[in-house]
Amino acid sequence: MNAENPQNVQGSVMVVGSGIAGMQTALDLADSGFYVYLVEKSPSIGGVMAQLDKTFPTNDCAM
Amino acid sequence: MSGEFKPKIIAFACNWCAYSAADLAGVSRFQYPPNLRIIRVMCSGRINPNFILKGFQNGADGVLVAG
Amino acid sequence: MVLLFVEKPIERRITVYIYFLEGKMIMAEVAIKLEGKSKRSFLDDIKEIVPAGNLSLCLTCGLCSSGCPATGLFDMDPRKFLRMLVLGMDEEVMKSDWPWTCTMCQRCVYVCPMKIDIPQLVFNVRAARPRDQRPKGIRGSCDAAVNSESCSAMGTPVEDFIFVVNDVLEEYRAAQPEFADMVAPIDKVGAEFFVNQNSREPMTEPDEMVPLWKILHLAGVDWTYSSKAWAAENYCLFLADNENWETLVRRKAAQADALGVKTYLNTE
Amino acid sequence: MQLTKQQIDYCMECGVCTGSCPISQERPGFSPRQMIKRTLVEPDGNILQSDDVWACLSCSRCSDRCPVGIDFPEFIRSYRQKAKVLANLPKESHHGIFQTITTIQSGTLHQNRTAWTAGAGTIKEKGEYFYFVGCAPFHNPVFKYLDLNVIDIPKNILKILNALGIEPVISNDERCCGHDSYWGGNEELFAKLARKNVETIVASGAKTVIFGCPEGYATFKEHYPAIVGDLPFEIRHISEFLVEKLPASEITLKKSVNGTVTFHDPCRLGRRMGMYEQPRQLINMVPDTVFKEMDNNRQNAVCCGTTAWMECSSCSKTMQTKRLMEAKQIGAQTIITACPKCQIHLTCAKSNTDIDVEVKDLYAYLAEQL
Amino acid sequence: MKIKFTVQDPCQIVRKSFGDAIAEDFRYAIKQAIGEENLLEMSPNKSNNYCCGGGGGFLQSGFKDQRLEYGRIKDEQIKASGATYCIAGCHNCHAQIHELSHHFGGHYNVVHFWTILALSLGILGPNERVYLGDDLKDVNVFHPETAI
Amino acid sequence: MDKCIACGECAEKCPKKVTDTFNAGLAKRKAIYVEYPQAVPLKYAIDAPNCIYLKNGKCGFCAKVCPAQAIDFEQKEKTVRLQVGSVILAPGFSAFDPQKLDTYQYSQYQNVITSLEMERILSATGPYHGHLVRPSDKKEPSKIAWLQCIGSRDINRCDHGYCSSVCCMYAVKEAVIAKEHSPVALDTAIFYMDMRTYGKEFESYYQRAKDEKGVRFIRTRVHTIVENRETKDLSLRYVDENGKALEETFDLVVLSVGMETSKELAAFAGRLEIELNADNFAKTDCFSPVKTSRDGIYVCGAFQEPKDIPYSVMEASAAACWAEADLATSRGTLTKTKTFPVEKNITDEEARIGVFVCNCGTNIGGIVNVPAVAEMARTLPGVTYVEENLFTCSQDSQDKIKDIILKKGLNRVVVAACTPRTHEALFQETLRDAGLNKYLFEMANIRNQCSWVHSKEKDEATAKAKDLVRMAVARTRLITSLGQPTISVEPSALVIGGGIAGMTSALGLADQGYAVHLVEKQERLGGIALGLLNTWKGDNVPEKLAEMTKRVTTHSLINVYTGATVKASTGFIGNFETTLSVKGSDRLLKHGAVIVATGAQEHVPQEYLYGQNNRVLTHLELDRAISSDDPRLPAADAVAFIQCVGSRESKRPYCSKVCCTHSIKSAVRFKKINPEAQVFVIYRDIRTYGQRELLYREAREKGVIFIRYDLERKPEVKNDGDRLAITVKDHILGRDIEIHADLLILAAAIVPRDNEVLAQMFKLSCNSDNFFNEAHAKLRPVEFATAGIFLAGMAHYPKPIEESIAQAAAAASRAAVTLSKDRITVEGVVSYVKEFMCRGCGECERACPFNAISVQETDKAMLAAVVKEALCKGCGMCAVACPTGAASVHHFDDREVLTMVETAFEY
Repeated sequence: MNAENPQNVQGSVMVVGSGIAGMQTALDLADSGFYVYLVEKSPSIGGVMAQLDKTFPTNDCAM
Repeated sequence: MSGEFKPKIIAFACNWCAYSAADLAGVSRFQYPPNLRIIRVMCSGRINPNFILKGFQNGADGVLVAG
Repeated sequence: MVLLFVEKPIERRITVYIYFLEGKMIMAEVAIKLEGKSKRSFLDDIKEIVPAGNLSLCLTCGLCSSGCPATGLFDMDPRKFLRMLVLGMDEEVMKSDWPWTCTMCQRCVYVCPMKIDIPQLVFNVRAARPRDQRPKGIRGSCDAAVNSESCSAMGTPVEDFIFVVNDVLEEYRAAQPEFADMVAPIDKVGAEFFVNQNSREPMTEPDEMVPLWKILHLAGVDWTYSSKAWAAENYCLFLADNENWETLVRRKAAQADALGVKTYLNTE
Repeated sequence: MQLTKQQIDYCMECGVCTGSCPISQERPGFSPRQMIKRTLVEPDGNILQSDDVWACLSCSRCSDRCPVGIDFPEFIRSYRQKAKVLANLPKESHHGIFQTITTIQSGTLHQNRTAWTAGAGTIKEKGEYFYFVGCAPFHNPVFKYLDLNVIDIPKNILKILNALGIEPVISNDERCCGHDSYWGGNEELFAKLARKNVETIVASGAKTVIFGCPEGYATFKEHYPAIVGDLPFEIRHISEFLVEKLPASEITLKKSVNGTVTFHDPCRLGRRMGMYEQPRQLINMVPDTVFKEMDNNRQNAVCCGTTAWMECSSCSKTMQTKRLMEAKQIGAQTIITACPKCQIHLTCAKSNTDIDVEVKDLYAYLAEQL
Repeated sequence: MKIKFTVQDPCQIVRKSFGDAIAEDFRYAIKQAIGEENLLEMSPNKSNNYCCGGGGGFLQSGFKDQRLEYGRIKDEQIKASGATYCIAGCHNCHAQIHELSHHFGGHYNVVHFWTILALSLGILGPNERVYLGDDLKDVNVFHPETAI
Repeated sequence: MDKCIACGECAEKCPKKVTDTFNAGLAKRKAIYVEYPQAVPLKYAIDAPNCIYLKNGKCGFCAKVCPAQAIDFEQKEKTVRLQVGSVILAPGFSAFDPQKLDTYQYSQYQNVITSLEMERILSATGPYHGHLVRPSDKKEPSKIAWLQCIGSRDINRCDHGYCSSVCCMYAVKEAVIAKEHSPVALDTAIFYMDMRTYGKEFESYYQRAKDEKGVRFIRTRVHTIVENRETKDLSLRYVDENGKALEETFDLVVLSVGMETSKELAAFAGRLEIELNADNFAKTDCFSPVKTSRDGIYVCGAFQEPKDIPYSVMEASAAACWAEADLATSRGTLTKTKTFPVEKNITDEEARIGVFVCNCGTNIGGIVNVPAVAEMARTLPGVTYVEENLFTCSQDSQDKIKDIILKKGLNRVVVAACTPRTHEALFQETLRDAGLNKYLFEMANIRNQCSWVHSKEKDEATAKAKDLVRMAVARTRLITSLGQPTISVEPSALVIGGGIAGMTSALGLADQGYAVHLVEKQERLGGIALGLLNTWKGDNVPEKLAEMTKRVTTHSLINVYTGATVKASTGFIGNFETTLSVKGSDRLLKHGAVIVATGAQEHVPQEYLYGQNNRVLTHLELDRAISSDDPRLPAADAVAFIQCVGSRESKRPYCSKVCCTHSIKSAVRFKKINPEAQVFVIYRDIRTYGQRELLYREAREKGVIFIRYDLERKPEVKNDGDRLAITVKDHILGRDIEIHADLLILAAAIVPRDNEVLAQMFKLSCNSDNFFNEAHAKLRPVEFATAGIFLAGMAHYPKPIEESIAQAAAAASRAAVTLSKDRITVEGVVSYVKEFMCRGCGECERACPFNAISVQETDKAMLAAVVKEALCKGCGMCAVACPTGAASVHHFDDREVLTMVETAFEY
């Protein structure tokens, strides 16, 4: 990042973690014109939410 | 005709849940009888009663709406 | 294989409270009145004594009471006990006999999420009762120990102890030739181990002392009793009589030092 | 090839048909005269590709007035069969559920169409009278959303018949009368149904078949003989039957509490069967009835807007709204219908306008006063 | 030997002082004496063991009813373990558990750790067997003639 | 990885079984695996530490059986250097490991499980396929207990003083779901300290669980679990609130484990040089809740503080918003857009369908007789080309399909292969590359829904595959090109409400370069925060608010309208037109998005002598008294707080969320000013979730006394001469306590403003408590169901400043997704209405869940329904509701669906 010289600002963001938060932030950034590197240590994305059965308070399926 | 009754079943499946559940059944290699035909719709709200009756009219023994 | 427990005297600052006590506490439907500035209470003192065990941290979660075998005795439990202290109901707590049912087993503090040292509070509450109103049994044992050269809660005189030990030893040496050279030395200077003895055995069940002797003998341990301050028990601790408790500990330690033993072997 | 009952080449191009056609008034470009004329020029021409072939209500207002007696509805019906072959299909209302139900009924379907009689009255399995109920048991669930219990119509008829001491046969094996498939250009299906129905009625031993629904009555009377020959039983419409039986019975009717009422002639009962007066007589049997005619009554009555569950459109709605307004304008509080479909269509239109006219079935009007 | 033992962890030396490590040492010694297969654990045990109710001066405080009530859990635990002997490593435990067995009709015996150690070493004389049950009274008796 | 087709042959053959961490250790998986069948990406991975080949160079079965040659043992860890403008940390949390709690014997007793294991047991994809059984003997339990606060709110056994925020709610949920799963009348009991159901709709869920589902809630904690050696049942001893000791036996005990930051993560934070707080969570402050101590690095989710899904999602978007603002000048510099050839018009062409049947290696071809299927396809009307592929999805097949479309003049394509859910987009792109409209494509699912599920019945599977292909072809004959209309976007937003949330949203958008119209009803910006003193972390609210207000009013892209209300609004996403009434005169604005941030207000209590005795104050009045140096405050010797005044009662069943923290913060303040003062908090449940728990602890440490009351017996307040007398029953002693207080502070509820007006204007919905309803409680917490309209702050639900700010920044980020585009492309699968057929009855309007269809007056003064394609999601509810057939859906009209019914069974 270079606040003084806006020309040098990189239009890309690294997102560490691909749980529900990581995915949402990556989507927002990519959808509004930024290149995103989504970094995840396990072989698939989704985080803990994928392990959950249902979510409160709506009892929606977490998958 | 073999003695066993094998009902013909038509299923209307919501793209977002039931259809993906049927895909998942495949991924998990669950086995079920091969007499089911799945028709994908974008929402189970798309199914009107006539779709179901048409299924029967066309020889189905059962119609499943899943969504 | 022998269990070792080395007792270390711990410095504690003790505040003594004098309260007048009459009869038992009655749990009446009388409102607890809390107003204005609180007078000095356990609450304040505890903060100074054991900051880590700050009782006002209590979440009233019930873990202590769920695990305490004394829950329900005298219609009390650790949580209620703590709660009364939090609310400044010191006098009522003092009247209750519940603190005397606590064995200081520490199951409560073992799990307390706030690590509140309830046994320590119990000790303080016990200590706050006028000495003459503490349970007679314990007080008697403490007094007896303090007044006895043996430090024995049963007041066993030194001579009696020496006699019993020697008598039993001789009897066994004679009857069981394999142990003819078994010893039960008293006041042996420079022995490896200083072994103390609960007064109950020499007084009432002398034969029960023998297995330990035999084991020590077989193990080839160099040990000794002391003729003075040999008693293992210390009821003054339970009486929350710190002064006398300390006195007894010091006397036992002094005796051990006097005999020049290396290790104090506590059988208690 | 028999094209129509009366050859369309008699047409004098006078335009009475188009002038009297309620569809022509609302649907741009729809003209019976034009259709006939174009067909004369090119018999298998663009009429077969056009939506217009499905728009006709077969209300018979045109044919009723045609100076040369051309049966325009019959002309259109025959062309519908051809259009279907060319995959020119009608826009079926309610997603075609009624067409499907009809088709299913032509097979070996086990129906339960008498459940509604429980608590409503007494019926028999065999007997002199056969009450041909019609589609009401199927209409009922579909039109719940209009707060309409279509099943009340047969219930009321059964109640009146029972009051007259008649315990009719009502059969689970009854099929659709085939009216809609006939007018929808599906003669094959129609023939299947006709045969099944006649078989069922004959099996019941009935001598007289009573119809509540004008469509069933007209269909049996006009079109069944072509399929099954002369019917081995008598055909009666409930209104003529009651006009005959009620006065002779011991039944006394209570006073009307419906204010001013008017009557909407069903096309099948009126123009096609000529039964104009019997319903009016029935209405007037109720003491204190204040009856007023709408401007368009009897032969001039305007159709309720939809036929054979197809082509319901903004045009239908306009017709229905106009009809309700007509009733309103003469000061009627209640418009009495004698056909379940008229009642459904007018109720539907009413539900999304603010015209304050009650739509009531004739037999409910009678049964209320029993 | 088919007699089953359980062990009472003394609060003082386990939970309050040396934790599970000393409890394990204690068990090692006991298993040597009685055979591993004969040790039945109470649960909970070791650092989370229930106090017997004999400590803290309770034995001398005079509140006998309360003390026995306190010990009810211990009594139930011993019974639930299925053992007929409870090995105590502490005087107070010994006294309290002895009383509990009697009071609640548990018919289990309580023995000092070193009594059982001596027994296993074959050096336990007849007079030292006050707390042994009938089944062990005559086991390995050392110099039976010394009985009084 | 690109080569893997996820056929699963490798895992089938892999000889090494490994504990399945995804199933919380309840099951086994292979050393080559996908985490779970729905995993994205759906590619098999080698668990290197467990792979036999990688350890001793032998085995390699997987590589031998892989039909796609996708296995490469030579892959090595690589270090990649990335040049990025910003970093967002969303690494999540670790679940507390309860092994060290010897009183619960988690590792020894099989039927003592963690809540995460319970989730897997309940899950249909879990180790028992959603069948509720216990691990020891796979028997269905009839009694389950949940123990709360395992690894939370404990400074003795785990050094986690904080509250993990989510466990209460998930335990309630698990109990409810378990009851639903159980074939028997399952007895469920939750042992807890404070039931922290503070979120939106949480309290009513809790009440329903208690009253309707019969979940037992027992306010105490269990000291020890004892296992029955034979039955493996678990006995719990606990003492109830009256002090009565009870013992109960359960079949299964669930430990509600809390969240923590793993050591590795803490070390990672150290390498990044961002500061962590004492509990190892990323340090942030209330006014910049997603900003770490290092510029340009943001944090979201449970790494910041334990939190639930919606708040994690909010923070995620908030972090995106601030990163976007930092990088606004380089927006779009690194992203690329693909271009496609001009689409061919096929309207008047006969159907020329190409059918591609995939073998999917042996996945399909091994079971289904693919040549027979292809042969049958050739006979179908409209089909002009048929081909079999080994892998239809491979890149070379795509090139070939493109080629054939052009060469053979195909105008529709059917692929018989796996599932459209994963592969439709790929083939559609191929069609677009070949100049065909993407909707001229259809898939027949002959793998997931045929060969895989009928692997033992090859003939039937072949017959079914034929049917599926015939159905697909029949449908394909009817499908047509669909337009994907684009709509222009007005790159500005209307923000309604000038409180903290509204201002945050406005700044979030303006800092990214979008014009903002900020509307505030009052004359002054600031909203309810104008009355607040400090946040619970100690930030000075008036100072921060002044700073924020100054930035807003001086920002060149923000137009502030004070004393203004929204009068009317029309339009849809990208194109709204709104009339404001500004100090009596109207002003018309055009904007592309709306953010509703109208806030909430403090309830006026009707009890506890409020309004009758001036010693009784609400929270806001207390803060005002403090800032105006009210002399009564330092003089007060005894102060009492009463919680839940107007909240959690039948009339207002929700929890107001912020009051516990505010009361405790104020209580601490009283104690700080005058340590001798007696301060009482009379509460129902203390809900200091997350790190607010530390504040609760501080209050207790300082001697604040907490007394719990039940709704059935609320405290009584009387005048007592100059003071107040408050009587409340102590929850532990069961005796009345009489408090003589100089001041009584009421934790008055947070109540919604009059949201009805805006709800009607923008067709938004409110919940039963009258707070606005978000589109989805979990995944879309800052948007309305209506596209282009977003929600932030207390208009959504009571919440503290940091959450309002996060949600407001999130709303800005979500709005920016729309505003950043010149035009928005709408999906082609949308509804349409044949105007002539429409009766204007409005059944469609009533049925539509998205407000995308409405009845309007036509040119001919008739009523007819009109579809707003921008809002339509193509669900077809309107088509079903329509009685005449006027409304229908492109791509799924009645005929397109029914033709499949008609062709389903022809064998």
